[in-house]
Amino acid sequence: MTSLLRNGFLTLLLSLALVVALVAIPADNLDPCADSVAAAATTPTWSVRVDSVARRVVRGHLPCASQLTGSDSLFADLPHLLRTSGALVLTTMLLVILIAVPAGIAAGRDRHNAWARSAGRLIQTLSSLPVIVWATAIFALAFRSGQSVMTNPWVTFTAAVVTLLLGDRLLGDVHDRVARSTHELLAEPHIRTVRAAGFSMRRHLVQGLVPPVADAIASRTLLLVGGAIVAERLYGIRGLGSLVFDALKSNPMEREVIVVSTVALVTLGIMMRAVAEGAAVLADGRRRM
Amino acid sequence: MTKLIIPTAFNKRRRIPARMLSGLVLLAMLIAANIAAYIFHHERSDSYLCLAPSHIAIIRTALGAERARESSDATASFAFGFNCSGDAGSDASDSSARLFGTSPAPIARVGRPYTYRPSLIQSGNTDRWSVEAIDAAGRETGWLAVDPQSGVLTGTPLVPTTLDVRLTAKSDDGRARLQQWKLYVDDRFLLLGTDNNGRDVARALLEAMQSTVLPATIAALIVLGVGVPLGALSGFFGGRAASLLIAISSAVQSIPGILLIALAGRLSGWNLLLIMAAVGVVLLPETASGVRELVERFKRRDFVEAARELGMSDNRILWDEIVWHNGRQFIVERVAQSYAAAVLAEVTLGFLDLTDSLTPSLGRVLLVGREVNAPAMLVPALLLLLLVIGCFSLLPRGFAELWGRPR
Amino acid sequence: MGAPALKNPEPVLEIQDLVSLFETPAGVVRAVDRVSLSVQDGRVLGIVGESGSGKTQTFFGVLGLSRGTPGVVSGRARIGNVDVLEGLPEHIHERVDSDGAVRVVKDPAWRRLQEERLKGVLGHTVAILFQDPRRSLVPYWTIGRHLQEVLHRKGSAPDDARRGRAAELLRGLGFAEPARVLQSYPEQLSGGEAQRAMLALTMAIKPRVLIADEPTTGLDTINQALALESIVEQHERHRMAIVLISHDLSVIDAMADDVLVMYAGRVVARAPAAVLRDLPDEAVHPYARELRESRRRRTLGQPIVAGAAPPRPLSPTGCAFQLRCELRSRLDADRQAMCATEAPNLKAVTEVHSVACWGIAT
Amino acid sequence: MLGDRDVTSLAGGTEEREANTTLVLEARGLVRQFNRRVRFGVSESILAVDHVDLVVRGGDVLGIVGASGSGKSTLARMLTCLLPPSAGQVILNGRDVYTLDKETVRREVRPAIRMIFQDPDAALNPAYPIGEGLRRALMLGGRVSSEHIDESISKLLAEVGLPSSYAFKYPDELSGGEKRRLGICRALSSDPVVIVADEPLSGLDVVLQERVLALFLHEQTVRQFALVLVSHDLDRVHQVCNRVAVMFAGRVVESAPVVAPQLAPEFRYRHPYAIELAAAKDRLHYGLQGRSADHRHTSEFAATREFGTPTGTTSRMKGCAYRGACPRYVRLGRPSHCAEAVPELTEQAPHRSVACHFSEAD
Repeated sequence: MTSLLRNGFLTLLLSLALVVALVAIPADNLDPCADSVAAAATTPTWSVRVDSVARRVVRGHLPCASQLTGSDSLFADLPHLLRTSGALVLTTMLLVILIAVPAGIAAGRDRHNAWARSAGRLIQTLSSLPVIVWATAIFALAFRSGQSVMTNPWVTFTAAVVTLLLGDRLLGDVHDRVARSTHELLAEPHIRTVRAAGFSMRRHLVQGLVPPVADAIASRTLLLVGGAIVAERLYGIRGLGSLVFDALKSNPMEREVIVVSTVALVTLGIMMRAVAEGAAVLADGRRRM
Repeated sequence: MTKLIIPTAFNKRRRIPARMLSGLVLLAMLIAANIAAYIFHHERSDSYLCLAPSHIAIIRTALGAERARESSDATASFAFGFNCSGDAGSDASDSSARLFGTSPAPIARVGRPYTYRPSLIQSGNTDRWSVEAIDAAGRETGWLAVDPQSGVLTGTPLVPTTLDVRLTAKSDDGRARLQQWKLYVDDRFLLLGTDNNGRDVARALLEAMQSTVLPATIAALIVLGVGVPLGALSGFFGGRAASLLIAISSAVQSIPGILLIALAGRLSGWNLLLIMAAVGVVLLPETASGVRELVERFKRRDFVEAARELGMSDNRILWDEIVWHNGRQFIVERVAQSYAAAVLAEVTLGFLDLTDSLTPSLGRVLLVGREVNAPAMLVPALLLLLLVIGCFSLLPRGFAELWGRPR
Repeated sequence: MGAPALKNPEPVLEIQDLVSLFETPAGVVRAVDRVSLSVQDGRVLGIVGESGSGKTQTFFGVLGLSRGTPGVVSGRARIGNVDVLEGLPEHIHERVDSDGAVRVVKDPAWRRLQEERLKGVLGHTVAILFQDPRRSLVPYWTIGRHLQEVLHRKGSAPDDARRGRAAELLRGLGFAEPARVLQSYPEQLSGGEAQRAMLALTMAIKPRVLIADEPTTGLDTINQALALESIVEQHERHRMAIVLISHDLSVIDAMADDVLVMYAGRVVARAPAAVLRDLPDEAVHPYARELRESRRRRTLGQPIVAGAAPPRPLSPTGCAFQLRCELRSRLDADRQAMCATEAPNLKAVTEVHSVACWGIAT
Repeated sequence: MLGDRDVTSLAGGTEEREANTTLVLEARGLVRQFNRRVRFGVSESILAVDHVDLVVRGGDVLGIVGASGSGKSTLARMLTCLLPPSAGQVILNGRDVYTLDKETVRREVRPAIRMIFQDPDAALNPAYPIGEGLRRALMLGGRVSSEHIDESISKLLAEVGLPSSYAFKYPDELSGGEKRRLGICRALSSDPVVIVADEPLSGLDVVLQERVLALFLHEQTVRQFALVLVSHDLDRVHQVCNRVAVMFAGRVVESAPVVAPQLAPEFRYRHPYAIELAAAKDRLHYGLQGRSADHRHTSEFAATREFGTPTGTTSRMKGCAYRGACPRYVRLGRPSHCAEAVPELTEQAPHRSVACHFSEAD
C-alpha cells in the first residue's frame, strides 16, 4: 500500500508544480478578455500573475472560460466534462479487459491452441494501426452514410471508443503482457504443487494473475487518458479534452482553463491507476505478507 | 590438437535478413524524399513557398509528368500556398484583406472552374461588385466574371498566365472595399492533383514528410540518449538520483502526453524542434523504466557475478554483457516505437488542427482531406503514414533476425 | 528389503508403453520411450537413472504436471480405478509446419479433459513430494495453511481440531516446535525442514501412492537420513505404495523393494532390490553394473583416481548406452551390429528380473 | 597421487606433506553479516560466517562440508574476492586482497583465485556461444595474446574432454555434465593458484560425479593449483580431499585431515556435529538396509532429537550454536559453559582442531 500512496501523491504533487510553472511563463501578451484584471499594468511581476490566477480559480469566477463553456464558471461545467472524459476512458478500458485479458490468458495457458493464437494475431495486427488511421476510416464511413449521423452523440461516443480501443497497440500490449504473465505463472513450481495436492486452482490463478494484469491495465490507463482527449477532439465530444484543446488553440491562450483541466485529467488518471494498483495489492498475498 | 579458426565475433558470417533489408530500403526512401524536399524548401522565395522553374522541371521529370514546360516569366513562381510569412490565407499586398472573412485560392487550373465567394464582415447595406484581372502584359482577361450583387467570382481559365486580380465592392454610401491578390493559372500535370485551394498535394506530402520524419529523430535520440542510460544506470547501480529522475518522469507520464506536446508546441510558437524535444521527454519514462526492469532482471543472474569473477569492470558488465548482448533487441524495438510515436504525435497535432498552417504537416493534409472528403488527398497521406509505421516495425524484426541465434 | 506380506497384489498404479515427446531448441526429444511399469500397493518401487533419463517425466506426464509440449503422445495409464489416458489417440494429430517439419500436436480439449479426470486422483489417490521443497510450497501460505487446506478437504473436523492434527503430524516428523513451523512461510525454513513439511502435507493427504521425486538431493547427510527415515516411518504406518525416484543407487538400495533402472527414456532393467544387489556382474545390465560399482566405491570411501576421461554422450541410434558400454566390445560381430542399429526392448531373464540388452542371454 | 591412501601411509605421511607445501591462501577471522528484512521496518541481522580461519596450502584439496545455510557458500565467495567480509582478512602471497586497489585485484588476484559456480547454467551469459565466453575469459585472464586465442580455446575445451565444435554451441544446448566441465575449463583459463569449487557436483548423478572429480584431480596434477571443494556430500569429500573443515551455523567446528573411512579410533571426528554427519552417512549406507530389522533405531533416533536444525540464522549466538541438537550437551546435563562461552578451535590431535568445550571422553 505504501508504494501506492507514495506514487500517487508524488505524481499529483509534481504535476501540480509543473502546471503552476506553466502559469508563471510570461505570456506573449496580456489577457484582453479578462476584464477583472483591469489593474494589470505593463508585464505584472511573477507573484502578481500567480496570485491573480489563483484568486480567480479559487473564487470560481473565470470570465474567459465563459466564451468556451458558455456557463458563468468553469467549475459549474467541470463535473459534466469530467464525466464525459471519464466515461470514455472507462468504457474503453472495460472493453480492453473483456477482449484482451481472456484472449491473453488463453494464449498464455496453451501456446499451441490454434484458436487462441489466431485471436492473438488478429488483435496484434488490428491494434498496430494508429488512432489516426481508424479515425479517418470511420469518417470515410460516416460520409458515405450521410453527414447527419456524426451529430448523434451516441454514434460519436461509440466511434470514439472503437477508435481508442483499436488504436496505438493498446489491445496488443495488454494481450501480450497477460499472455506472458500467464505463461510465467503456470511455470511457477508452486502452481505444480497446488495441482498435485488437489487444491482448487482458481484461487491461485487469480492471486497470481491479478497483479500483473492490474499493472498492465494501470500503465495503459494513463496513456488512454491522452488518447481519450484526442478522440474527443476528433469526434467533437464535449469533454475535458476538447476544452483543453480549444483553450490551447484560443489566441491569446487561456491559461486558467488549461491549468484546471490538466489537473482534472491528471486526477482522473491517478484515480484509475490507484484503483488498478489497489486491486493488485488486495489480490496478491505476497505483497501483503 | 585440431587447428580451429573460430571467427572471434561469432555471428559475423551472416547475410542481412530480408526483413531488415526492406526496412532499410523504406528508411532510405524516406530520407531521400526528405533531403529532396529540404533542398527545394531552402530555395523558396520569402513570400511564397514555391518552386523555381528549374526545379519544377526536375520534379516533373522525376515524377514522370508527360509535359514539362518552362514558364516564360522567370520570376513567376509556381505558388504553393503555404505562405511562410504573415498569417495564412491573406495575400501580402492589401492590408484591407482583414475586412474580408475569407481568402481567395491563389492557383487556378486550366480547364477547371475557379470560384471564390468573398464575405464582407460588415456588409449591412447592398454592394455592387466589380473585378479587374490584368495579366503580366497588361491585357484584361475575359474568363473571370463577377456577379454584381453577391460578388461571387466564377470562370474557367484557358491559358496558363499570372494575373493581378482586384475585386472591389462599392456600397451605396460610396465606401469601396478592395481585395487584391495574385492568381496563377497553371496547366501542368500534377501527379496527385490539387486540394480545394488548387495546391499540389504531392508537394504538400513531400513537404510534410520533411517536417515530420526528420525532426522525429530528435525524439528518438532523446529516448535513446537519455532514456536508455538513465534506465540502465538506475537499474544496475540503483543510484538515488537516477531513481528520483525516473520517479519524476513517471509523474510527468501521468499528464497525458499529447497535452504536454501540444502545450510545448503552443508555447514555442510551433517550433518543430521544441515539439520533438517535448515528444522525446514524454516518451522517455516508458523506455527508461523498461530498460531498468530489464537490467534489474539480468543483474540478479549469476553470470554477472561470474563476469565480475573474471575481472570484468562493472561498466563493461552493464554495457557489454547486459545492455548490449541481452538488451539490444529490446532497445531497438523501443527506439523504433518511439520514433513512430513521435511521428504520430506530430501528425495527431496536425490532424486535430492544433498546429497553425505555417508548418506543413501530414496531419493537416489528412485534416483538409477529411473536411473536403477528397480521397486524392486522404489515400496517399494514409499510405505515407502506414509506410512510416511499417518501416519502424520492420527494422526491429530485421535486427531480431540478424542478432538471433542461427537456426 | 523384506517386503511386508502382499495384502492386495493388484497394482495401484500401472503404465503401459508410455511415449512422451518434448520440443527443445535442439529438436524433438523422445523423453519417455515405451515405458511400462506397475506399482503394487504397500511396496516401494525405486527408479534410478541419470538426470534426463525420463524417470520423473514418466509420472509427471501422466499426471498432467509437465509443461513441455506436446507431452504424452501414446500409451495407457491406470491410477486406482481411473484410466487416465483413455481417448488420447483421438486428440493427437500431426500438423506439417511452415518449414516442412511434421509436428505432433494435442488439441486443447485434451487438457481440460485431463484436468477433469485427474481431479479425483491428484491429492486423493496420489501425492507428490517434489525435489525443491522451499520453492515448491506456496510462498504466500504458511505451512499451517497448507495443512489446513488438505485437512479441511479430507474431513470436516472443526478448525482447532485440524490445527491440533497438523501440529501432531509435524511432531511425528521430528519437528521440535511445530507451533513455530506452522506460522512460518516456506522461505523461512531450512532445506531439511521444508522437505519434512512437504512430507507432512503428503501424509495429511493419506494417498494410496506417494511419488517422491529426488527426496534427498541438496540435503546434507543428517537431513537426508532423516528424510528417508521419515518416509520409511510413514510408509510403515499408512501402508501406502511409494515411488522413490533418485539418481543415487544407495538411496534406492536402502529403501526400495523393486528397482527400475532407466536410461535415455527407456527402462533398461527391472528387478527386486535384493536380487539386483546379489546378481553377478555379467547378468546385470552394463549401466546397472556401472551404478553398482560407483556406489560400492562411494560406500567404501575409496579415493577417486585422477583421470580425464571424455564425456560419453547418448547415441541417437540403436541402444543409447552403446558408446559407454564395456560389454559391447566383448560381444560377437552380429550382436554388436544389433546394438548399433536397434534399441533392445525389455526381456525377462528370470521371472523377477528382466533386462534390455543384446549382450545378456535371456 | 592420492590413490593409495590406507590408514598407515597417510597417518605417517601427513606431517611431511605439510612441511614442503607453501602457504597459498589464508583466511583470518572472516566475518560476514547480512541484515534481512523480516517485516516492514523490522530487519534481523544474520551472521552467515562467524570468525572463520582457514589455511590453503599448495597441492591441497581442502573440503568444506556443512548443511545448506551453514555459510559455506558465503565463505567460498569471500575467499574468491567476490564478497567483501564484514571483518577479517583474506591473504594471498602475503597481501590482504580486500585492501588492494581495483586494478591490482583485476590484474593479480582475479587470475590467481578462480571460482566454479554452483549453478553452471546461470554462470554463462545465454546471449553468446561458449567460444565467445571462453575468449573473454582468456583475454581477461591475460595469459594468452589475442592472436593465439582460437588455438587456446580449442586446447582448453579438449583438455576437459569437450570437442572444439562445442565453441559454437549456446549454453542451453549443453547437458549438465558438459556444463560442469565447461565451468572447470573456464576456471583453468587464467592458470590459477587456487580454485574454489562451490558444490560442483549438484545436479549430477553418481557416475558423472565421479568423472568430474577425476577430472579435477587430473587437472590438479597437471597444473599444480590448490583446490577448495565446498560440498554438503561427506562421501565425496572423503573420496577426494586430504583436509576437511566441517562448518555449522557459520563457524568451523572441526578442521581435520581426511583418512580412509574405516578409521582407527584416533582418526575419527571429535566434534558432535561432525560425528553426527559421519554417523548419518554410514547409516544411509548400512543402517537403512535392515530397515524393518532395527526399526526401533529410526523411531528412537527421531524422537530424542529436538531437531530444528538452526540454519545459520542465529545472529551472534552466545555460546555454542550446536547445543540445540547436540547429544553430548544433553548427555552432560546441559552444562551452562556451552551456553555462555563460544568454543574456540583447539588442537586436540595432530592437525585436528575441534571447537567444543568438552571431549568424547567426558
